[in-house]
Amino acid sequence: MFSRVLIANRGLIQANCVRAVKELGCRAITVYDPGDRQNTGVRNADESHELKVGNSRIPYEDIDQIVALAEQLQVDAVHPGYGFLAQNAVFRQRLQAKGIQLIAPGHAADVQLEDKPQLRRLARSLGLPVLPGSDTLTEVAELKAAAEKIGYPLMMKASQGYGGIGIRVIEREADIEPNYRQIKGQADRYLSRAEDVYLEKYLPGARHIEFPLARDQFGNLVIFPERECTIQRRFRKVVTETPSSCISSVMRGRLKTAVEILMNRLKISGFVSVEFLYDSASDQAYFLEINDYIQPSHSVSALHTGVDILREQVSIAARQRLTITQKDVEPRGVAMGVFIAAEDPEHGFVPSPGVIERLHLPYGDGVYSQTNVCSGDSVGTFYDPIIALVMAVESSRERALAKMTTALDGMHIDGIRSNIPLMRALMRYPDFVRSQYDARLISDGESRERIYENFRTREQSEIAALIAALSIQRDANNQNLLDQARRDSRSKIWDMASDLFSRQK
Amino acid sequence: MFSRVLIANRGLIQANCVRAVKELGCRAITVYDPGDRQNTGVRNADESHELKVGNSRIPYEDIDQIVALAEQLQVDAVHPGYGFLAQNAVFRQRLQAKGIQLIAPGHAADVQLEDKPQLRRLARSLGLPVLPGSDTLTEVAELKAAAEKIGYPLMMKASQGYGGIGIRVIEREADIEPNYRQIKGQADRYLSRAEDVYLEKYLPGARHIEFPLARDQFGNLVIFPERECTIQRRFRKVVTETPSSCISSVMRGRLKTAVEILMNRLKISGFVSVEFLYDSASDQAYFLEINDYIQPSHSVSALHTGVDILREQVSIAARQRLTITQKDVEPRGVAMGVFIAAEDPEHGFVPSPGVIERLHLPYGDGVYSQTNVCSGDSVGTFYDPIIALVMAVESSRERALAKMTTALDGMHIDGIRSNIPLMRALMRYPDFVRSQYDARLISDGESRERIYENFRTREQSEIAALIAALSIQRDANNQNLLDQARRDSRSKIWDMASDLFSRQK
Amino acid sequence: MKYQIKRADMRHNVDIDGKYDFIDESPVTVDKNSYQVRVLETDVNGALKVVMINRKIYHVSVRARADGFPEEVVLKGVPYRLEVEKIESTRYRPPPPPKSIPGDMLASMPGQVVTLLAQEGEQVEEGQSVLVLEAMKMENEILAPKSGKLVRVAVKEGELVMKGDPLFEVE
Amino acid sequence: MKYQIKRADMRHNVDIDGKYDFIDESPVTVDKNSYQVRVLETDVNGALKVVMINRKIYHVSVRARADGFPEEVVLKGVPYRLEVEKIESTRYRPPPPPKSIPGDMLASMPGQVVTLLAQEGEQVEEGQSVLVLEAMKMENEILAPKSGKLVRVAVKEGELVMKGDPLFEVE
Repeated sequence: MFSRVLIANRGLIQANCVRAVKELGCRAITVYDPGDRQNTGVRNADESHELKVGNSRIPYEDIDQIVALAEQLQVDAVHPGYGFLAQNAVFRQRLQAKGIQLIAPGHAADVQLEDKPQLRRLARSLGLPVLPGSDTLTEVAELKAAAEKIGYPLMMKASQGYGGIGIRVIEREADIEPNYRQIKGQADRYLSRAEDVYLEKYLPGARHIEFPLARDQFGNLVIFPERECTIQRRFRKVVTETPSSCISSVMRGRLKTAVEILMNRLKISGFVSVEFLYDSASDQAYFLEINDYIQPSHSVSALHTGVDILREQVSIAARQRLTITQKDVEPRGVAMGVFIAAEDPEHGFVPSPGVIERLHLPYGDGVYSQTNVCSGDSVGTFYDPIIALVMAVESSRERALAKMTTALDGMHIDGIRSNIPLMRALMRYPDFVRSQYDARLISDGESRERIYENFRTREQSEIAALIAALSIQRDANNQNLLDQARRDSRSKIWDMASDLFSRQK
Repeated sequence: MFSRVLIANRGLIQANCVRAVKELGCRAITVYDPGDRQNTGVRNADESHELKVGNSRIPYEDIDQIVALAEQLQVDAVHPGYGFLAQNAVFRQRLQAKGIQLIAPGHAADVQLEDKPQLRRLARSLGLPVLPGSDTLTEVAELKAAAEKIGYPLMMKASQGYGGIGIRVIEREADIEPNYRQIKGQADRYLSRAEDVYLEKYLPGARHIEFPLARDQFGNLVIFPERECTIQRRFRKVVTETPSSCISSVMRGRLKTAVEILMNRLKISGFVSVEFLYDSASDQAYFLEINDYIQPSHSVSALHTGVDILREQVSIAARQRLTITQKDVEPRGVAMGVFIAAEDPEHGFVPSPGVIERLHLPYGDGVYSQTNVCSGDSVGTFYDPIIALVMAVESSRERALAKMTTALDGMHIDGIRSNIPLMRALMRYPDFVRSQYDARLISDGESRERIYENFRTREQSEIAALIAALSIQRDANNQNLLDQARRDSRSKIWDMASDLFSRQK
Repeated sequence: MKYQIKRADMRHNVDIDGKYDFIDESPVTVDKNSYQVRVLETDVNGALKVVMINRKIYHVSVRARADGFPEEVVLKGVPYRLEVEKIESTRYRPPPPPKSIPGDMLASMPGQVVTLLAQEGEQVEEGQSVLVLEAMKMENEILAPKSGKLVRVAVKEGELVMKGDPLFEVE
Repeated sequence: MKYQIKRADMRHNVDIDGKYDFIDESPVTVDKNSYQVRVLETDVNGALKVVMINRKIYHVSVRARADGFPEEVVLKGVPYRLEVEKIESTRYRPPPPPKSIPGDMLASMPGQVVTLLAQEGEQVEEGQSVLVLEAMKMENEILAPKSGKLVRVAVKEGELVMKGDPLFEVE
């Protein structure tokens, strides 16, 4: 086992990594942006080091500083959490050069997990279905030619992209050049080879299914029940269900076999998830990618199976054997997770920074919530706007939905806007309830308005009108009082007015 | 199913009942003390009614007001939660007279669950072992005579007592009279027949084991894995483990059979738990009592088994069939729960009211926390000081302990004192780890000091000394600066001093 | 006073008696239904925060136009866009809705301008992306509020902007 | 300055250099170990709240006696009772520990007196229950702080008391 592990992240995943590393008996060392000193993980670590904030404003992405610190502190390993440097190949190499291990999956020497076109080729060679697409390209002319062959609509993706970075839908040839420029611009700040992109056929009606799995260095493999994460905004997962409600047990078996073949060929050691697109019209699934980092949704699988996924992940990286078997993760009921974000779905999911005046999380039998903020905390604009994860476990999807609906009705954040109302509306939307939807369900503006409209009852509309009228009425009333007071300053009306105002506060 | 249910409680159980009732499609109506308007359950209810606060200061115990409201609101049923009126026979009768059902277990007409001496006789007649004890007594002379026969030490208990109310350890004859007076005094405010007490042999070395179970009106019975709740303070449960670590599977089977016999004889319909004392020295268990209300610890069983216990409880009360079978609750790993209270274990568990400046709950794979307060909330003195429940689930007790230890290390409440440090120390205390302890472990002052001392390392002691010295040093330094400033008011020293002070803020 | 309020394709008639201050429970009629209303909490300016309607607690917020008239009510988090069409009162009249959409766009949050998608002087369509602003690690496309000529672009690629900074203007 | 501090049956020698203000990381020696110390947060009176020691964050609170000298340090929630025995400095001396235990008992929380267990004028032993105060639905036995004569009982059964109200006095 490691003796000293550096956790280079913030928020919930930082606290969870500190916890897992301590449970394994290692020393948990972490870093923090000065604004994050109150974070739970910082308080709980055995050592905490303040990062200097440079021009980028995001010190958690400061490779030079973190590698230097890791070396100086003589850590054995670095846990990158998710986002930030979790999939940064340069970071991994720089640490390796100092003899420090990045906690990320090991694999056969002849593949690079971050090179998605290479993985697509490999998967196809193993007999897995992949979507029509291109190899890595860097020229607009080549992209246009390849697109012609694949056919529109299609996706343009940064070859090393992850977490929604460098990914665009292309409807027609004219979109290729501006989108390539935009992807390159964005990728430049996150990826080492920003100019590399590839094309892939776009299946707008498809569902996203991923199989999380753990495989140790001795080849022991445990495949967890698949997670469905079709509900996304800006290519980021918002709702997770496990197991998926759209695939048959035959398809499930087929995909598990495909995952097993792929993992054994890649000689993966660590925790990854293998993602597929599933087209229900043709009952056909396509290999999409391998997520080679611990995902935020792993918490839903942890609740569902009772397995401490983070601890297994660190333990595998330290060349230990898996402590679980396939039998330990057999599905038991349905688990669902909803990520709550400080963003405004009414206005294209723009971040909604501000002060959380009060935060009520839902709790109860089968309802478990996790957060990294407190009432009184500010939500800034520099970091991911996810502030909580609400989870429900139940014996069936129908019951899990009922439970999640009531849970979300019971969650309140005063002070900032969030996606809670949209999520409440989604849980009641017939297409979602019947499991007949695709990735556009909440990302498309018109579809989103339909979800809201379904949620707006006649009674609620009347009450909204009442509130609007009441709001004017009270303004008018106050005005009356003040007008009268000015006319007759010897009367008692000033007292009445000030009394009224003070009672309102 | 009911159509309108009144929830007459506050805090976590109020919110959980509102949730369960709504999931069942009923209208959730609740009441609140004016100071509790921000409670999650109040915000989430379909209707909320403010209670008038009378002289007692605890409107949730105001039978007249709540019964009148229940009638006026035409509810079908009242959920009492736990504490307050949950076991109040008068409340139940008053509601019954209005045709309103109290959500509490139904039973055979010839028994009264709140009459503990009667239950003891019945259990004995069914072949269950019960401790030597007396019937209900009301005279000091009778108590002395009965005590002589049973032998000291013994327990004096109010016949209708619950939740730690009216319960005392008696070491010698001289203690009988003052303790009877005290029990009567306390019981007078909570129980209808305050003068009724009984005696029971006291087994200081015993463990507390309870079997939660659900039985519907059709006789379907599901017995949940037993909970151990030996760790108590003031006869209230602080730590819950399920299953228990001290009984053999033979003993477990024997006790489950006893529970089944007793439940079928009593024709229980509803959710109860049957409590036993287990004496490990003699490997003998004794029937203690039936807890005929939903217990705070039910959340640990809900997490462990995935069953929505509250929903089943309401559903059975509405004469529905159980939706689970014995197979659904087979033990899977170990779950543990620790109740966090705003009280000061260093000073005899006195309540520690105040403002919670900041509350960090632990979360992570297998770590789930629930609370009914937010940062910024005040903890008052009128209600139960429990403010959070921290739970851990794992594959073994050893791992659950490691997880709970790390979880508690990661929990912080700034602003008030709590039992967190004691709980952290307990999780590391060898006798607790080896499962060799009894109910005195934290309630006894000397034992508690041993637990703390085991937790105080040499390094921590040095750091405490460092902090004490640093605290004086800084006072002295500030004093120096001010002294010098007074001597030479033309120097720059005032600026230095004010600079120093402002940097400290 | 009587209010007529339009919400999507519905019109609601709200009748509020001027003599109540709503600190105690008081009736309000909306269309054919009567609601018992009590104001539980307002902010320091007297704006509604918590209202109890038929015994149910609603946390609300009302967003007003520049002239002070409500244009959006958020009810338990769900936004309802609405318009006050008529007020029957001798003293108060709703002002006419604003005639033209303003063409200048201000930053609604702090962030970094990562891409300019249109040049000063270009003709843009309503809803067309003019620039991309990154905040909270996410790209936000800032759209033209109406069709017209992009008369001014106030920012450069890579520039950091604060909330309220001007971004561009369409005429 | 050098401090000698007694904690349970241990004595710690703490050496703190007067030239640091501990806003930057600075060394302190305790017994044979050197600790790097930095003060991260104090309250408005300058009392220590958050201290980083060897890169670990400690939320602390220091409880002082009436004369201002610390008697308890709470470290991550765990209380350490201690006594400052000696300060080597030309200017500062610890005051002598208080000679006698005060015999008057004040209510440490608001509550209701439910039972009086001893009468005025009675002889009581240190640690004997004098009365029962109920708060937060729990009974708290209030013990005699020392042995002696119960010269005054300031409350009656059933009486409500506020924090700081006198309960009784032992002489």
